[in-house]
Amino acid sequence: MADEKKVGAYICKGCGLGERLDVSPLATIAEREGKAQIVREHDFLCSDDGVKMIQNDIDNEGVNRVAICACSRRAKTDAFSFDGVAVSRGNLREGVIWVRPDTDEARETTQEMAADYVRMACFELKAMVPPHTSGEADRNTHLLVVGGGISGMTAAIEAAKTGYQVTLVEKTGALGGTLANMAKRVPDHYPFAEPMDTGIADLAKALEGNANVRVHLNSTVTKTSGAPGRFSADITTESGATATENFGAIIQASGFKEYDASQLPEFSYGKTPDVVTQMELEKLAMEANGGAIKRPSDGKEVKNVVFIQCAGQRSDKEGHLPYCSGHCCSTSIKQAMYFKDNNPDVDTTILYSDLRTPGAGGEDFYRSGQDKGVIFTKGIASEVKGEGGSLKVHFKDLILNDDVTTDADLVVLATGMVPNSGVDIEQVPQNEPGEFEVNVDSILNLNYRQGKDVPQLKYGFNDSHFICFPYETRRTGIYTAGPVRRPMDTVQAIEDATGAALKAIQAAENAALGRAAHPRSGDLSFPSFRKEGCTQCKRCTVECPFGAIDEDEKRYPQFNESRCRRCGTCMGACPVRVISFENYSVDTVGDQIKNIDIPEEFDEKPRLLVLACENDAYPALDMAAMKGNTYSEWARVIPVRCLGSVNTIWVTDALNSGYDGVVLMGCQKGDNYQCHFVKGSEMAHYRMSKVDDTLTTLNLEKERVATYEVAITDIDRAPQLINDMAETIDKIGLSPFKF
Amino acid sequence: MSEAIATNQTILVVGGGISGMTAALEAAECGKQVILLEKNPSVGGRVSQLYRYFPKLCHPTCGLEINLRRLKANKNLRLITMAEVSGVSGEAGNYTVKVKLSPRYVNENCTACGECGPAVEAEFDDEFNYGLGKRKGAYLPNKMAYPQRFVLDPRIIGTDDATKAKEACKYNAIDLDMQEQEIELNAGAIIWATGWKPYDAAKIQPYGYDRIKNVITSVEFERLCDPHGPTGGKILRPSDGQEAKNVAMIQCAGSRDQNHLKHCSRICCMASLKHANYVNEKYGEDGKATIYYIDIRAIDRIDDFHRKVKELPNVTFTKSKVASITENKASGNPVLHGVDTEGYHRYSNEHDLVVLAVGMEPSVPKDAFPVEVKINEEGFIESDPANGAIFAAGCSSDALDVNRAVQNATASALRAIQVVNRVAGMEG
Amino acid sequence: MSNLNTAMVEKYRNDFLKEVEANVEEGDWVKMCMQCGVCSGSCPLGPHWEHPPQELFMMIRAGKRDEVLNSSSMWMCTSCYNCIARCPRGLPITHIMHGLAHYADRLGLAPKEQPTRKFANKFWDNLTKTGRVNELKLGLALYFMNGFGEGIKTALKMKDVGLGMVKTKRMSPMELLGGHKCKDAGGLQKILKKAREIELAKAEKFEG
Amino acid sequence: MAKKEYSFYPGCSSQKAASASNYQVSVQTMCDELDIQLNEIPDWNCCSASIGYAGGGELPRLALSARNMALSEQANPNQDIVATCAACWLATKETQERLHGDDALMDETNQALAEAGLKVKGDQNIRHMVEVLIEDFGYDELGKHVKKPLEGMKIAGYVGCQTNRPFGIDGESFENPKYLDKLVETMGADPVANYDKKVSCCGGALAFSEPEKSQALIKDIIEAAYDGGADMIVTPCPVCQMNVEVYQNHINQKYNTKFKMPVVYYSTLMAVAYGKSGKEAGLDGQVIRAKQLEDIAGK
Repeated sequence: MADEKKVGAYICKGCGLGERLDVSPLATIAEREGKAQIVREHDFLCSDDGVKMIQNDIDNEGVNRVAICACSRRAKTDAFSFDGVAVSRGNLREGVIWVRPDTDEARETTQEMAADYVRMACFELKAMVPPHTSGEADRNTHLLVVGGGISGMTAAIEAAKTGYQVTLVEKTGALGGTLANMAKRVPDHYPFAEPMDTGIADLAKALEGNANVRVHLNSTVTKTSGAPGRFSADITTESGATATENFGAIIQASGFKEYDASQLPEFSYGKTPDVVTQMELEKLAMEANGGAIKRPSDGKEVKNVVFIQCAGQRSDKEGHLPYCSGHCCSTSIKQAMYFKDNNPDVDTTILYSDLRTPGAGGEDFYRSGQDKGVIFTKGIASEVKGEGGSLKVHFKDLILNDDVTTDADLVVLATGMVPNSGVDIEQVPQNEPGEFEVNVDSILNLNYRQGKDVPQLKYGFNDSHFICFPYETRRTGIYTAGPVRRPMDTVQAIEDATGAALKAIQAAENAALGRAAHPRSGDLSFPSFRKEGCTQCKRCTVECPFGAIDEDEKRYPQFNESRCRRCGTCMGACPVRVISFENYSVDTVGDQIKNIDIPEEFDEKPRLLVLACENDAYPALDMAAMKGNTYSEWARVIPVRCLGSVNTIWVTDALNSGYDGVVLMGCQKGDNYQCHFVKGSEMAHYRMSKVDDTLTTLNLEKERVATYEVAITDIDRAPQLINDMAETIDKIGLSPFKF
Repeated sequence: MSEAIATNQTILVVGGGISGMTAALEAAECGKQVILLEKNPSVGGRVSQLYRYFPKLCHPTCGLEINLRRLKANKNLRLITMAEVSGVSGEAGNYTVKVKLSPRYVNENCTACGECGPAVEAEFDDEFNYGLGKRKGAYLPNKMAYPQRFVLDPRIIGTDDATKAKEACKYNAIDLDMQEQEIELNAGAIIWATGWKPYDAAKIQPYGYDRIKNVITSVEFERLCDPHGPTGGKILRPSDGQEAKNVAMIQCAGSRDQNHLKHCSRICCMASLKHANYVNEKYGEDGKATIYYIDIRAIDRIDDFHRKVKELPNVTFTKSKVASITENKASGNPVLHGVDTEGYHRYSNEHDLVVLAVGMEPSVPKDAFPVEVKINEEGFIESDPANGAIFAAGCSSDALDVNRAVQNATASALRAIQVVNRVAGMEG
Repeated sequence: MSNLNTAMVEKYRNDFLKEVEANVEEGDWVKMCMQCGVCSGSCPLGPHWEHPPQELFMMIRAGKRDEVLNSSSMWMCTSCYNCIARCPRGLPITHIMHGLAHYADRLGLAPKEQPTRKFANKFWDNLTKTGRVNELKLGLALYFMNGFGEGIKTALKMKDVGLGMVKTKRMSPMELLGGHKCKDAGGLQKILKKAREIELAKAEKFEG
Repeated sequence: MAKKEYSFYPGCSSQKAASASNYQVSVQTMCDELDIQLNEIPDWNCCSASIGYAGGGELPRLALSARNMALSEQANPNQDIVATCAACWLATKETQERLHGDDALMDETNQALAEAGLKVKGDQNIRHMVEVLIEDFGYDELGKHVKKPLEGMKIAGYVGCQTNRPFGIDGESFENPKYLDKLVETMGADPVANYDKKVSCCGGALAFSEPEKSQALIKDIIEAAYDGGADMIVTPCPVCQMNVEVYQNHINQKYNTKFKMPVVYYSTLMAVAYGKSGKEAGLDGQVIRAKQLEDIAGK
């Protein structure tokens, strides 16, 4: 948009601004320094009248850069939303008058603060362009579902029912996955009393009958490239025949495999065929087909079965699973019912440490199991031995505090779920020439710079790290569903897959419009870079938390707009500052930093630059203001998309131009990170650790730059951190760089 | 956020808690027209009253901020607060919904400048803090409140306070003549996300919630631990305002109990693990937490958190449903009586404070649903063809944790979209 | 061992739970216990239970037949109904305890010297004679249930209580001769006899 | 108010010269005042209380109560069965519940009853006298009859077990039922606020077989009453009344306490408040005399 820039600056006098500040000098500053062609004051800017005034300037005066100098960008968003123009917000209320005491002494510095925020609002606009989509992606809403188990089938049918084309790729020769190998499933409806049909057959029929669905059996995905809206996948059959198809988004429902019970020698698994896993029992139950279940060794009817819960789970032992697979308690109850329903005289004992059947249905099903005469014993099994015809199960009865040995015809081990999540890119990160191979089959074979599969969170599960946002994988437009995401039962897997289908549809639709996906959903801006300036250092391609950037054959970064989450981590990483967004760039922030007023040294008025994460630290400061907390009058706060987008040049520029201290506020990093761009905060902390060198060369104390993890609830702490820096400066003295 | 129009291609979401917000946002971000109704003056629901989430111990308001940003930015989504559904007619693809709007007495002009609050004298129990603190008769429900607009408590209408508030407002934002009104909305599909409420602890008579001051509920404990709660984050017990360092958590307080709620409320175990962790964070060695439980149901990856807490030296787990609580009249300490069933140990344990991990009860009583849906014995909505295009989301469908509620809400959003897409198709 | 007992051992082998479900009053509830222990914690005589109710239930499931039936525990029940009122699974625990006590007694496995066992039986015999309880005879029977010497001691120990009652006309020596009774005590006894037969028949049925 | 008639099940302890004969006296007085006619179930038998189980077993025990119900159905049809004794009330109500819950049991029971030419339907309501007072009259109505308010008296309402659990009085909680306190207030006296042992067990039938154990419980019940500043204890249950009243000497010896706490029936309180004589109120039946009540009754 090669438009004639016309800045309009609007200064509000409401909410006490008029009383606490001299507004006309602010207007002058906007005009003289901020180069605003139109400057207007208003008693109540967010009123219909005020908003009309602005809209009128946009419509009739050609204003296309709007600086709102009033309240926080988080306030009055409905009023101050203008289409097609670039808007900046000078935070005079929460940022200035509410965090300063209303006293005569304070009046001067408060006014200075306000003046700087007016400058910042104007200069932020200088390099800002109203964002517009690049039109990179065209509209492709065809979905790829990888995995034909209950999760994949559900995702496929639900998407199809919504009116979207789906291609379902299944490795084996049949749909149904694990559930197809089960006799029945745990009930999902009131009264939650009886095992129910798996429903796989009907679901398979529904898929076959649905015009929107295409199923590839005996096939795998051998290559995936592109981005949401323009994925391309090679689908290869066993025979090796490969077809390439294009997709808008991908759902990975690659499921789980049962934990390898042969790692449990104490339970004689493998030594006697009468010790089986839950899945193996399903097989016996299917063979029995409603009749008496016979034990493998001699085909004798099972009269006495013991279920051992948490076999190789919830344990720190070498080779065991540290987590709980969640479904196993209900599954064992269901399986005990296989026996009881056929013959109530069969003894069925479930050895558990915690009986985990949560929710409404869970407890009903537990009660139903008891009602059918299943015996529940809180006990820990230590050993299973095959002796003569029968098995001896040794366990500690925790209620009776007894060491018990009991006979069993059959022992069922409730082993856990191990996700089929493909290659762990932490181990095999790069799709580089000469990459070393691992003996794990990739699920998606992504040709991404950062690796072949979706990054794993913990224990191999491709889960989101966010409690509020369970679908956020770190690969845009690729959603994992079912037990590959986290351990889950059938009921949850069906919900999960349905939700994942929505997210995939959403990703494809937004990609077509050039809109960002979560968390900056709807954002039209995207990173662009000046090739000529690029030194091919690869930092952007390596540091992007979402693997959005590849490298072209000439080793230049290759941005994939619709894979990008718009966090700006690449922008922060770039040492030569060639990466920028239309409405957020090294300049939109840099210009704010450089253009505030730095008083002469002898004025003894320090300046502190505060760069605050817009999602947590900035709201915390807003709320501090609402609460009436105050902080140093020397502080100038600039919100950033993510601390990861902070380019060290901002810090060095600030110090060079005479700021006395810099405070950076990002989210929690590390294993329990709360950063919504995953690694942003971490990268920032890392980079800032390197700033020390710069400081030494400038021969400045390194206390002048401080980086913190700040939570949205740090309403008292965040201001304190600013005040701490003010104190530090007070101790070590002003910066020598004030010219 | 804007004025999404109500047609039979509109999705109506009832309830602005995390489930309702999620369902509304996910649908709107698919390009659908969505109207979101919230009974309270602001959105956010129960989770916004939590200090932290298990197992990450991150802050619910962090996710709320993101959802609020999504909400503010989305033109397909229209939020109506202080709105309750009073009736629904029609069928899938074409519902007419009667909505009762309670007066806020404050209009869009409000800038949340905060002048009216101090002007009024009357104070009331602060709902946001479960009555542990007071708030003014003109108030912003909480610091994250969206819409960021004050509310007048109906109880001050007609009193001097009301006029004082009106006079204090420079922006003509207070309208004392606002009346309750009923509007009708058209919708193709309805997502029911009215969530849950804590079970009434007073009904669990042996625990004396109504008789013993230092017996409180888990939701109240969250407020006590929140630095922005009524005690500034100090665990001060009600009887004497002393710091409580020896805290007991009682599981299944109302759950898994045919005398109260038959179902397992799922979240309470993790909540208490989190609470034990708070105690440990606050006092370290000096603190002591005891969890009385039947089964610790920390399923899937969350069992990590369980094991982490278990390793804390000052946290004890006792397999026991506490039989009764009496009060040490001298110290005000609750005394818990019961039997540890692992090996049969009888106890009478004195604690500074007892936290009842109260169960989840569906917000809308079984018999008071304004819509025709299949409801199970526990009061949760069953997914059933008979429900037409009315889909439960979150804790209206089962006792769910946040992660599952969001998952379920996202799924429900798709089910609703399927209906309105069909409608669109039918209309060519 | 009583014949019935041998029969039952034969019949149920080591499946004590099934035996209890079939023969003990409300016994089919035992399987529904989830070991929360609220009953054990609610009993006024709690500390005197060697095995509290919830543990008895677990022992039954674990097939500890003799430990349960020989136990003095269920004889501690005062019939206060706290356990029933509080049990989250709605087990009629009081009745199960009564049922277990009765069953143990019937099989001749209950501790012979268990005072409540003795008293309870005396009470039953007393009331079934005339259809109404004769408190004085019952009281005296009770005093002497541990032999004559003991009886005198108890009687003396209880003298003041007795006198107090007599003075206030809440007890009368006249009761020793005759006293209150149902006119149709005969009919009542027939009813009880029949009821007992029906119950035994059921047990026999289980003997197969 | 019109005369109210009930099918009355007095129970063994309320017979002449039995442990609760004074209860029966005061109940009769109270009923006369309230114009209640109690039609005694002809030839009623013992309910076997909560101790008959050992000798009796299930069916014989049920048969006992069933017989009473059958006789009541014959003699006093369309009347509610009313019991004054907690055990009688409980046993009968339990039997009704059990029979209605299990057709086989109903059938077996009737087989047994047939031996004496009886048949039970079990459709009559089975109520405790306290329910009659509260539900059919109400505190206001009961208050209207008060002639001598029991002013200045502090009374601990000891509900005990079996009038409270498992059935209890409608609308009252198991842990903190209020009806005795309300009755006490209605009669013009002060109830002991949050009386700790209000619903604790006195040992019931085990007072005979396990005297030490139950007396330990009784001690706490009396102690708590003293702690609450009570002048006397009021109770609706004959077993509670006797246990708590008559063993105080033994307890004093064992724990060297100085208990001398009168334990009276609600009906005694009411009779006195209604201006009846000490004899009519059954005060002469107090092993530990209730002086204050005697004084009022004497005036």
